[in-house]
Amino acid sequence: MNFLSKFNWIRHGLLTIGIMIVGTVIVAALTAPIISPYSPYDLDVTMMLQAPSADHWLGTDELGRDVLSRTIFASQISIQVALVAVSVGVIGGTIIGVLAAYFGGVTDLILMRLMELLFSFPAILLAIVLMASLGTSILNAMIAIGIIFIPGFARLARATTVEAMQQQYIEAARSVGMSHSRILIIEIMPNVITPLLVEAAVAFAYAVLLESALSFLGLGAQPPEPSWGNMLNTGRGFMAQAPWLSIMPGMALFFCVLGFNLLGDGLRDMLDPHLRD
Amino acid sequence: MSKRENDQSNFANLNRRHFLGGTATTALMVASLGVAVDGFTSSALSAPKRGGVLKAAFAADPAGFDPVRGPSGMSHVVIEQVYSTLMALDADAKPYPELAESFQMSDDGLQYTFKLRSGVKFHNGDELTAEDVKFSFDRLRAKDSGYSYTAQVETIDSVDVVDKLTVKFKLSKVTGPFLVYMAFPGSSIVPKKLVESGHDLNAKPIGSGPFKFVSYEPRSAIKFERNENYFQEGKPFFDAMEYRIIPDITALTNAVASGEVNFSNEIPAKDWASIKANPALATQTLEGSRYYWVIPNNTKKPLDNPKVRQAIGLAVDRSAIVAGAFFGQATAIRGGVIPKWNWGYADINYFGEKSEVAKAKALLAEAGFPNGFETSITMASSFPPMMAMAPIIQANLAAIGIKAKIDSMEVPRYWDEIWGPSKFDMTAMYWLSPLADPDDFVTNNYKRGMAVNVQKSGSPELDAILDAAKQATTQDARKELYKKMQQMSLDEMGIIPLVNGHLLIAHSKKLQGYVPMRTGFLKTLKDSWFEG
Amino acid sequence: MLRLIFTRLALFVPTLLAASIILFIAINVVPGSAARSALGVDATPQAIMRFEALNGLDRPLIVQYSDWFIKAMQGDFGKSFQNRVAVGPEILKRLPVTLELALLAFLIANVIALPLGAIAAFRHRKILDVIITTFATILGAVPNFWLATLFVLLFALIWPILPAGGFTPFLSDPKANLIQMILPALSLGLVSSSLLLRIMRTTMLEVLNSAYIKTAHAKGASERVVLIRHALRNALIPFFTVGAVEFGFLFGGVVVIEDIFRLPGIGSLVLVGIINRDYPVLLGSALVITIVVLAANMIVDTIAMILDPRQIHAGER
Amino acid sequence: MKIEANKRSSTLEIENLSVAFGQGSKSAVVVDNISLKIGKGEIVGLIGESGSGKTVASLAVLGMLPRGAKVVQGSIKLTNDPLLERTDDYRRSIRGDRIALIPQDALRSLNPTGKVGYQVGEPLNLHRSASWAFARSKAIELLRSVNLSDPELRSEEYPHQFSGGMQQRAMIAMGLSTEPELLIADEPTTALDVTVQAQVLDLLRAVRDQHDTSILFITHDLGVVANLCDRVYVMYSGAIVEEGPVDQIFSNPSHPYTQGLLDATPRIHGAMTGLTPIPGQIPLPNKRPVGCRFSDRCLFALPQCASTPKPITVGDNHISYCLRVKELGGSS
Repeated sequence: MNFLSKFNWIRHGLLTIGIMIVGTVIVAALTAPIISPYSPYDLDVTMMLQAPSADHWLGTDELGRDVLSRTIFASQISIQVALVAVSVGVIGGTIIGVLAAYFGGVTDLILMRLMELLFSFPAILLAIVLMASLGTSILNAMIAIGIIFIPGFARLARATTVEAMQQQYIEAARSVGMSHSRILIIEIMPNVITPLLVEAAVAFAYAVLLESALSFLGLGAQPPEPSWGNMLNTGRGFMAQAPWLSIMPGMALFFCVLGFNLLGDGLRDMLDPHLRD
Repeated sequence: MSKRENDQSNFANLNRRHFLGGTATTALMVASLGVAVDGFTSSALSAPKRGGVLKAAFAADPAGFDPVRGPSGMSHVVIEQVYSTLMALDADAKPYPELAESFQMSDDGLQYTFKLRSGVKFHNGDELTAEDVKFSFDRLRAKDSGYSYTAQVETIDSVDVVDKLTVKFKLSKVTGPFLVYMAFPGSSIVPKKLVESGHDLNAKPIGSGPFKFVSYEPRSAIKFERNENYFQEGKPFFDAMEYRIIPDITALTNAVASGEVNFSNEIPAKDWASIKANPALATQTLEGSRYYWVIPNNTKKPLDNPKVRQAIGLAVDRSAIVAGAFFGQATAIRGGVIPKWNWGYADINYFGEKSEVAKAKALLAEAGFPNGFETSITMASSFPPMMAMAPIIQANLAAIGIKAKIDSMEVPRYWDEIWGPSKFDMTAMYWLSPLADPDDFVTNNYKRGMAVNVQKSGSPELDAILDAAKQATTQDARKELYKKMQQMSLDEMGIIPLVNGHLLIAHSKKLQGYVPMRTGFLKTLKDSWFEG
Repeated sequence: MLRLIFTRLALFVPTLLAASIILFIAINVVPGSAARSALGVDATPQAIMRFEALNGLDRPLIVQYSDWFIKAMQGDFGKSFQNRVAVGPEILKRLPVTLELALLAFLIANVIALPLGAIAAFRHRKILDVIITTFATILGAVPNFWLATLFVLLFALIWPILPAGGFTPFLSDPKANLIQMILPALSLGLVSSSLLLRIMRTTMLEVLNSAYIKTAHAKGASERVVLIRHALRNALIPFFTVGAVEFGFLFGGVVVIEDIFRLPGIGSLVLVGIINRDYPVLLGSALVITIVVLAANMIVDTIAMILDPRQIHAGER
Repeated sequence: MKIEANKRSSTLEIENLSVAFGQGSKSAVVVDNISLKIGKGEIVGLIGESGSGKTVASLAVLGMLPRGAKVVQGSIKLTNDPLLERTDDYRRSIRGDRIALIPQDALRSLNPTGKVGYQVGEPLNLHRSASWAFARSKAIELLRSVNLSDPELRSEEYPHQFSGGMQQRAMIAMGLSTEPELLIADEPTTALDVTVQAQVLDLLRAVRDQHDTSILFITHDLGVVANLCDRVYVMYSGAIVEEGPVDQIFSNPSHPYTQGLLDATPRIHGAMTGLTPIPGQIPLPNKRPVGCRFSDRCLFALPQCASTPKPITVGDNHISYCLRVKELGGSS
């Protein structure tokens, strides 16, 4: 434990706040059934659109469901989507990036041109088009967002791999007759991890943002599943009578995205000092 | 609740039928039919004034303006302004002669002869004659016409021109709602010479109706101008009309509230309270002809057992659906699907106001499922009322032991994967009957083999009653048969009726003399005017 | 210099071609058939057949694609399944709306990002730098559609000074148009300003630590002269190169913002396309947005190139 | 032609200057109590390994100390104008006018997006409020004076179109544009190859001969000092350990560190004896040995070296701060 005690929490302020926020969100997601006052699904039509009150801290929605509980449960979907999407992005991206760098030549050119092309699409447009073909559901949202992340991670993995390959020991390993795959896994993978970790945190934030945007457009998580995106979408319809429907879920979404951004920035500061400005 | 309402109108199958032999009623009959109309001053007092532009707000885009190819509700609301039909429907969907000055029906009910008004001109100046009438209907009856409402014209054997202003229809079978069919936008009279010269009515409609078509800008507006030589003297009163297309329902409410538009009959239920409270607006609401129902898949165990379906029907809390999904703007259906205002109404009290858990549980036990079963409800995600009622139904079913999972998908996939191939345990849908003829309320859903009967319910006996009711000669006979049919439908419970939606209409206080139509059509706009 | 611009143009066409292929494939692997969603629930099988024949949906994908792409390049994007109106003219009519929104948002983002980024770099690690960086981090985490909702709540409902939507073409009524554009452009521009701000701060820091800035100080130039004559131009080159990618993000936001504020642009058309499974509309609008984004990237890239003499006067004589 | 130093009025007088980084307990004294004088038209060399504080001293003179560094004691006079007592604005106004800097890496010190003529002429615009047209024409003249071929064309080009030598000459031209009293050259030739280096040194000597400009030449290269400088100050770990005329320093190095430096420098003439590097490294500012800083690496160190070094005159104007200099006698 001496690492934690020795670690200078103040100097890495960003990281500390980041970890705290992300920690709260994950804990909320895991203990949602315990900590939320009501189930996100049970409704009471007579209690429709109630303002925040003692028994409903964040008020009720258009079917009388408790907004606080739904906001807490919505964190589950966001974390799930972010987890799957980022892993799709990381795995897909790393494979493509490392292969492109390792084999170079034509494969590198083709793969990277493709990545560049995917990069030039606005993310949401690509997500929408992918959702069009996959169909609108949470799982498809995850895959679509994951695919959007692949170019970013591919570019990163390729850059780090090229850098790693320049080191002599790769030549040495190859001369010793190590097979391509062993070299990739043992030599190159370790030092690709650090920058990927940083990038993954920021990608997490972006995944949560993208998923909620898709749900806001009615394409991601479908009602009655609680997700910040579709809660905000419903809120839009009751702006005049029930403004809290549009504020509270948005606050939680902002809070979660901020947490992951800070985590990313903090990690970058700590792990790659020379990247620090 | 998604913001797209535009699917609901281009989905509805609109066909027009009315009770045979209704006496002609004047269009301006003051509403005395139990219509909860507030802020509506009786029109007979102040004389109508010319001028002004009516701007109406709608949620969906039209799909073409050729009567033979108008599948969506939004198309019909345009077609009925530009073309005219032999008959027309008044506020309560009773047919009265429009293009036809008079009509005779043969005793055996198989021949109708219409005497046309003389001097009626199309918008391009051609004179409207019997030739045009024959051409219009032959066009609908042609094999490859692609007409969506062939059911209305399949009983027509032939259409003969007797003389320039007289045309005779010969029918193969007695068709109760024939006159109502004659008032349906699909049965509009088109200019024969013009269409034969290759003019595309779909892009630029030319008819003899009260308004001339000016332009259509996709997803934004359809513009009309007054038809100076409309055959009804002095009408229409507006100089021009504009249909504004606002897909987002909240934006539609804001447009009406802000005065950007001065009329709409598609006010979303969620905003009805705020619109009613708006001093600048006059509001009218009446029970319409759009009813919602739950569809249990009659081929799937255990939903194939009528007792199980009845249990579900009894378990549903219709008052909660009215409040939660319609914000109070709907009427719970207590028995048959034909609404109270229609002559085909059968006063049956089968369903309770609230959910009847005890009765439902008993029925379930009888059916052999004392502690319920697992099932699923699949909904189309861009219909706000469906998405709102799904959790309510889920809760009601849970109360009697049925665990129902809700899943939803966006409309296009829903049609293809769920609706078309009937791949669902339970789903829900709504039906808009523009003809307000009892037949139109029931046949499409209850008769076997119909495109809409996706739950595969029905029986030979039910089909027999439906056909008999359609072909009975007198209204009383049809009324009796429809009563029997509705009772039978409740025993079978092929589909589970829920609620009947209300038409929510709001317009500027300056608009006078507007009598809303139950069917949601806007033919009576030509009789209204702007006061000062 | 022209040679450089020419190579970029040459690169533009294949990228566009590849982009259109990706879009076409992505959309055509669609489970929901467009026919039924256009014709409605009771579309009889033969009506569907006729519809698909009419729109050529029964031909093999390759034929459909090549036919579509060749026509698209001449501005003919086919007819919308929903209202049988040609999609091309509608897209053309809607393009200025989207361009205006994206441009205004980009301007707002730059007006905020450039000065604040430069100041933050100048006052590196001092109070002002911390404040500006925190502001950027917080703003960067705000979802633009939530910001838009809050704006509507604040400025259109609670304190109604701005319209909550609608659009008046600039030419017909510039004042009304700009008033309507304030909230959408702000909700789009503010969020992307935070990212641009961080890019500006990083590039400016790199420049300020460079030797030629030290020389400028050694020449006795004042802070203002150093910033304007020396630092700014050198910082803008990497700023624009990196900023070009940010323009793509801006265009993603356009889809959501246009929907919220009911702006009749191409963004909202994409949504209409997907929700109604209207292929021509979805494909046409998605392709045009991609073309505009690629063009915008190229323009911003070229600006960066013009600013940088090292690229124009290549090589040592 | 070497001119007697003390007869001339001194352009630059630094007395007991100390510069420290950081505050409080952690503060490090990088420049510790140095004194230095440069006469008018004199070229003075300041030698020391990198990290000895010579660049920080020059920045103190320019008034461009980096953030966190400040002058703790001492005075700097530019032709008896006490700079440390002047306002920042005044210091800025004379920078580039009366004192000019010639940096080490000319390419990176030229604004990549600005034309060379424009940059060379800028000091005139800044200090002489010259119009750009005048500044540009003067710049062309200056470029010609630093032996650049067809200067009209050159002034319109950009730094990346210049070779290393041409860039350094441009920097010198820029420095001369306002005919400064003092030219501080901070290792101007280190990045250049030998032939170009010689040309630049000749140019500096010509500048001194024609404009009587005093030059403070900072370097770690003894060869350059021998070639160019009149007098030399040897600096080690923030302090001056020996000062004197060039020929005396080379013929009679009177401080073990200076001796060590000479032994570690390859000679062009004379036998090629093996090079003996000085053992150990320069101590960090806050870990310096007490008294003579070189004692921890000096072969002749004695316990009394821990006392504060005092200046001992070894010859005409030749002072050494090693208390055993007499004992070790001349060049050992």
